[in-house]
Amino acid sequence: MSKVTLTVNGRTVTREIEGRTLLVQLLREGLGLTGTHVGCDTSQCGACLVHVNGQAVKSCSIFAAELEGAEVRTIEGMANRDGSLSVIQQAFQDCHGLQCGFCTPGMVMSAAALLQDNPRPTEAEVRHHLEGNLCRCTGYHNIVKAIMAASGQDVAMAAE
Amino acid sequence: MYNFDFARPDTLQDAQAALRADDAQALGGGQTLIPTLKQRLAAPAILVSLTAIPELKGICLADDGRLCIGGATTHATVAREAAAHYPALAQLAGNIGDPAVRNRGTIGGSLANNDPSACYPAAVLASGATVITDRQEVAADDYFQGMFATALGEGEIITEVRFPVPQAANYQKFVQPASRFALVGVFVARFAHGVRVAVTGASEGGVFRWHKAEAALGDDFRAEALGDLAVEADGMIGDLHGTPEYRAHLVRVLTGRAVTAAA
Amino acid sequence: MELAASRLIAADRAAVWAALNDPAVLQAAIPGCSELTGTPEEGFEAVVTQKIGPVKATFRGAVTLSEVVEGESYRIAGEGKGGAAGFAKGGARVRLSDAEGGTQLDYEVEASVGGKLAQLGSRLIDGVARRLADQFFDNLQAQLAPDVAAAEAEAVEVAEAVDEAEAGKETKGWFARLRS
Amino acid sequence: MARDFGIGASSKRREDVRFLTGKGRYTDDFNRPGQTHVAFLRSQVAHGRILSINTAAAEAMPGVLQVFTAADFADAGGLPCGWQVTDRFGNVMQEPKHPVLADGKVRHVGEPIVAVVAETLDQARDAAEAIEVEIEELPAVMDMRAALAEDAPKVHDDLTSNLCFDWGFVEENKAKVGEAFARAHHVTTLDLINNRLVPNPMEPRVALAEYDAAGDSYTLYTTSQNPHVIRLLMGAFVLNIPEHRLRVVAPDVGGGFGAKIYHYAEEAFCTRAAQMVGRPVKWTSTRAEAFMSDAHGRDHVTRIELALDENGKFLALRTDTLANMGAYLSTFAPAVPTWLHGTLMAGNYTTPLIYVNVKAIFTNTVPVDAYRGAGRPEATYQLERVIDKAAREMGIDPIELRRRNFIQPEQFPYQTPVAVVYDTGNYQATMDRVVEMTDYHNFEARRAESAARGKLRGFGIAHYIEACGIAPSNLVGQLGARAGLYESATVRVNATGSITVFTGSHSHGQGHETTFAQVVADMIGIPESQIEIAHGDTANTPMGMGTYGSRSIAVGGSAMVKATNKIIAKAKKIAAHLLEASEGDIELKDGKFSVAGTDRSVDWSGVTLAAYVPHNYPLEDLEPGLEETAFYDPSNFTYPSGAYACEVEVDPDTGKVEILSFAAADDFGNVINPMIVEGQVHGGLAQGIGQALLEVAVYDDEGQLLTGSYMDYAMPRADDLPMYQVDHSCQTPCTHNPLGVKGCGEAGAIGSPPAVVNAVIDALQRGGHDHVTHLDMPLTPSRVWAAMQR
Repeated sequence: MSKVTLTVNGRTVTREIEGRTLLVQLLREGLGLTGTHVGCDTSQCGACLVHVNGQAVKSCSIFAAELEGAEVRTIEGMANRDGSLSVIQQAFQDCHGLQCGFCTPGMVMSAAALLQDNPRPTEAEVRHHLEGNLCRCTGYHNIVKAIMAASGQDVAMAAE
Repeated sequence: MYNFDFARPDTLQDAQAALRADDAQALGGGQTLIPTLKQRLAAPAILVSLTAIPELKGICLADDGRLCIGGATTHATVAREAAAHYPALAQLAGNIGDPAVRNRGTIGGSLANNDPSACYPAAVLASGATVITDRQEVAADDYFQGMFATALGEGEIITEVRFPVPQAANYQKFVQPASRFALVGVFVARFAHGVRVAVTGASEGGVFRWHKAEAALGDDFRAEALGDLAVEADGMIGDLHGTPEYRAHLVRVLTGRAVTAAA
Repeated sequence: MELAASRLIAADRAAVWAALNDPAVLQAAIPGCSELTGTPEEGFEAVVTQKIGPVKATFRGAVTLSEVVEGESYRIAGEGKGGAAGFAKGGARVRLSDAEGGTQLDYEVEASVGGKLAQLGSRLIDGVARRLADQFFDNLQAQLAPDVAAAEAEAVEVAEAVDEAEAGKETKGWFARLRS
Repeated sequence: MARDFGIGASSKRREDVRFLTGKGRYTDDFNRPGQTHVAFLRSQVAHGRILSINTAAAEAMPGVLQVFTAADFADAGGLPCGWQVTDRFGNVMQEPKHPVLADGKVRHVGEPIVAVVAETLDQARDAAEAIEVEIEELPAVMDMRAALAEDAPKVHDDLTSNLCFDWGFVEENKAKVGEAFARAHHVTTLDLINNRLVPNPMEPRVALAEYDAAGDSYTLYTTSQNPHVIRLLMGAFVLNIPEHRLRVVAPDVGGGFGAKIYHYAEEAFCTRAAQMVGRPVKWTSTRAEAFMSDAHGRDHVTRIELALDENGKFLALRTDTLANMGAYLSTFAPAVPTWLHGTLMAGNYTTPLIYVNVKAIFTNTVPVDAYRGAGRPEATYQLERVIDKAAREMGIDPIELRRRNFIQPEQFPYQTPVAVVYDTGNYQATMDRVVEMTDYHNFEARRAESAARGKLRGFGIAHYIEACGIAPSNLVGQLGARAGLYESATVRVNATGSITVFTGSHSHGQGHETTFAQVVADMIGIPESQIEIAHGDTANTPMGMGTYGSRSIAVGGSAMVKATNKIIAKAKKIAAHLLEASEGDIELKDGKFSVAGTDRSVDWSGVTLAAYVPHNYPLEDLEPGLEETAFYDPSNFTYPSGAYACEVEVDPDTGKVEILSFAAADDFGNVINPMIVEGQVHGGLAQGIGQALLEVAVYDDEGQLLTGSYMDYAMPRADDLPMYQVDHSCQTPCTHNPLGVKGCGEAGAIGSPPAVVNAVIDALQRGGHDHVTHLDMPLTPSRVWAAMQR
């Protein structure tokens, strides 16, 4: 066992970890932050996506021991200070960009990372960016729409 | 996952020392290794992370015009910072895995693994790059030695990769629809002294050069110059995503497309 | 995966046959084999470690010889359990015949895996099996006629260079090149 | 008509707030004090005899509490099958026992053999690896046709063969169908495979059980679409726990698509083990385990034949299907290829004679059961493919051929030759709508534009009907169902007027908490925010059958309407008393009770308060309180239908298919929340397109699952799919439920696969590859390219 100290959603925490402890285990089991989900074992579904030092990473594929001094942000840290939904979260609700909600935290974190780098992405860029986030419910239509809406754009659609 | 000790040295020297332990295993970005460990398909005694060693990271243009990329540089960094110097390489790096994978995965990790379907080996081989380790400098033509086999010895660390920058280059990746690895990927690079074509994803022997295409394109760098050249299906990977014949066919198609896109 | 090939070994048939039944030779020939005990009649117990990319698995199991026609042919089959990784099975039907310059060894190999190895690594099974089969017969050849094997390998390399320049054989893996 | 609340409004989903902030409560988010963990040792071989199991080393390992084998479940029942099919000779199906842990034999890769309960999951896994199981491998039964051979190895030694049943429908029509074929002008024959799929809800299954020794009672938290069904099946048939001692909770569930209907071994195991170990026991499936233990879907091999007259009128239809059951009968498995499939073979058409034969077969694979659509996608796919093929063979436009055979609006209610009676529909209208949406008449210009770029463009159409709103209990009882398929609701009005509705339906992404509240708000005329929808806990909801078969709003919603009507009736009595008027004069509008023709009124909360503070109350005639329960059993299925159109481009160099557009014109009857309905269609389309282009579960000849992870099982991603055009403006309300609703959950997955395949075949044929008359799904680049090479 060793110790790791990191900042999670602005709060500094120190926890005992094993070499094999993954960030997602530290979040879910160590810190009770169960908004980050595990949907696969091969690093493909993206349900566990969080930000480490401002970058999107899959928390199932990074060891906690790598994170000494790191800043981690999870879905629990995404709402506005007053507790209201952030622009991206609100866009997901407005556009019905979620159904069962299981992939949703990863989708929101992924969308936030995209918009940080590319504030006005095209529809194709949004779809390409979501390559590492699987959703089985929405068929992605409304997720794409929500991310476009959060960037202040409307999806160009013949039928709408 | 089986348990192991975890070391995170911040100098190359400390990393070398740590890797001398029995059953030590270097950890790059871990995007292949960690899923493997989770399945209990490997049991190292100690994992030596290479992510905290500043000297292994970064991109620069050397005086001889070669692009130097530190072994622990992530795909995302290459995609961003190589764009101005070597756009085809940056574009390749920007399409490995997905954005979160690119923020962790490293060029050194990819080359050390030499997965027969990985993208980087195609760029390294087609560019005629040099793989520099803590022990040796290896030309790409000597580095890749069959699927998952390389010139690396036990505990050897890739510190840097030096890419000659071609006059024109392009990478065409046809994705395997599930894993999004390359079902076939072709990297074409045109230099003053000739053309190099490297193919990944297709062969059971891992990345390889298509010499006949290189010769044809050396004389005439147009897709048409490939004429009816084709690679043989024998020795190509056959799996549920594509037969050997299909992969052989894709090699031809993607080479043509890469040439057209590069020209 | 099924694969058939043949090679010429610069040793007489009796010597080749003896080697094919010699535990020490078999252990040295089976790639990654760290232990092989037992007899041709009773069968062998073997421990084999394989590292394929990030995967490293140790298989424990039996190697058996069957359908034995003394001095001529047999079937060698192995089956190993690799714990959490799953299991691997492989076999080869081996036939010897006299040939100019030594003994011709014809073999047909089949191999399969189960458990996680099959679930996660299906794309690699064929390639790995071919490589291991080739390594096995390479090793065997090297032990029986070391000088000749080395010379042959060199000859193949030369031929290959010619091939690559002219005939476009470069798409074959190295194992395939060694075959014909 | 668009409204901003109540029925017809696109109310935003209230459940979204918790999901978007990480506050959802999924089963794996629950942890109980003293919790232990289980690891299952699963079979690595498809078929074998268990010779010995040695657990001694495992038992001695650190943290291990107990190691379980089949012997520990000797007194337990098998996992029950909820449907018994009778074959065409009048015999009941062969029904093997499905043990919790493999007993004597293993029958598929992934079948649990031994379970280790330990303090931590890693300890449990370490110990599971130390267990030695000696298995004599037997030949795996994989190919369905070979499985029927006389000398085929048997999956179950105690059954007479691998044939579960040989079902004929309608058996009496068989001869007449044959005669119709004999005199037909044209017969089109098509052999096809409906590819095996893995449902893959993003949340893997989880079971967490605890035992309360003081009360001799159990609580199971599980990822289920129907907690009451699990309580009934597991309590009564497997573990012998009376219902009042067993509470099953299915909290937020991360998608189901059928895979979470069934009762699984792991749930029963954890429940029993919690009692034996004396501590809570938790199991969380890995994705790898999910691939080899969640019930798979589809997997039919079919020959379909269509007989037509010279005008293209359908004379008769005949199909022969081999349906894979896997190694055991999952909960609903026998119903899928029979009653959910054969009864749909009329489609939207007036085909007078139909005969369906289905042979259900045991193989050494994971059990196969209902997956989104269940039986109806299989029926629709074969029918819409054979019609397309017939159209090409006869030189009739595929849309025109369908139009010539549609059941006409004036023919409803329409009795089909395959037992069911369609209540309403207008197939011409949805077809017209989709033709308009896709600008079909300008397709040729678009095709030419594609051709100029070297691409092959194709247009595909499909029409579908489904029978959902499952199901009339008396009918399904005759067909072999061992349960009723009603639904329940309790409407509990609180003193200040807020309402909690306890529904037996279960939401795992469908948005019940929003939609159901809209209905009640609409009926009473109070804000939706006053209404809370509770579901998923057998401790507080009335016995319900759960959510599948697009039944929630049609059956569960109807139960809620019934209960709400009882509330309103009672509230009117209270209001009449308060207003000193006769009950018949009381009107409820916008949350206010008034006396007709007067200005005297009392608002909703005034009445509800009186019900619980009955100071001024007709106590002699009426009980205090305001809570009502209703059960609703539908009198018929509902029959949504629609026309789907797909436009594709095929790259002739690589065989890659790109979906350029996809349009769906559905008739769902009345729609409660259009936004949610459209979302349901989108999701179904993605799964249907996924089946058509990407997804397939592949076993090798020895029964190893080669697509055991997302590295090989191709899940549709955002960049595989287009923006969809969906429309539900064609509405023929259901005539037999109070809301006039039909259900929308499965439609997308039913109608889309044939539309995609028809489009690709169209592209290939127009592109000069006339010899390609059919390709089996998924239409991978490799497969499409190979077809073009012939």
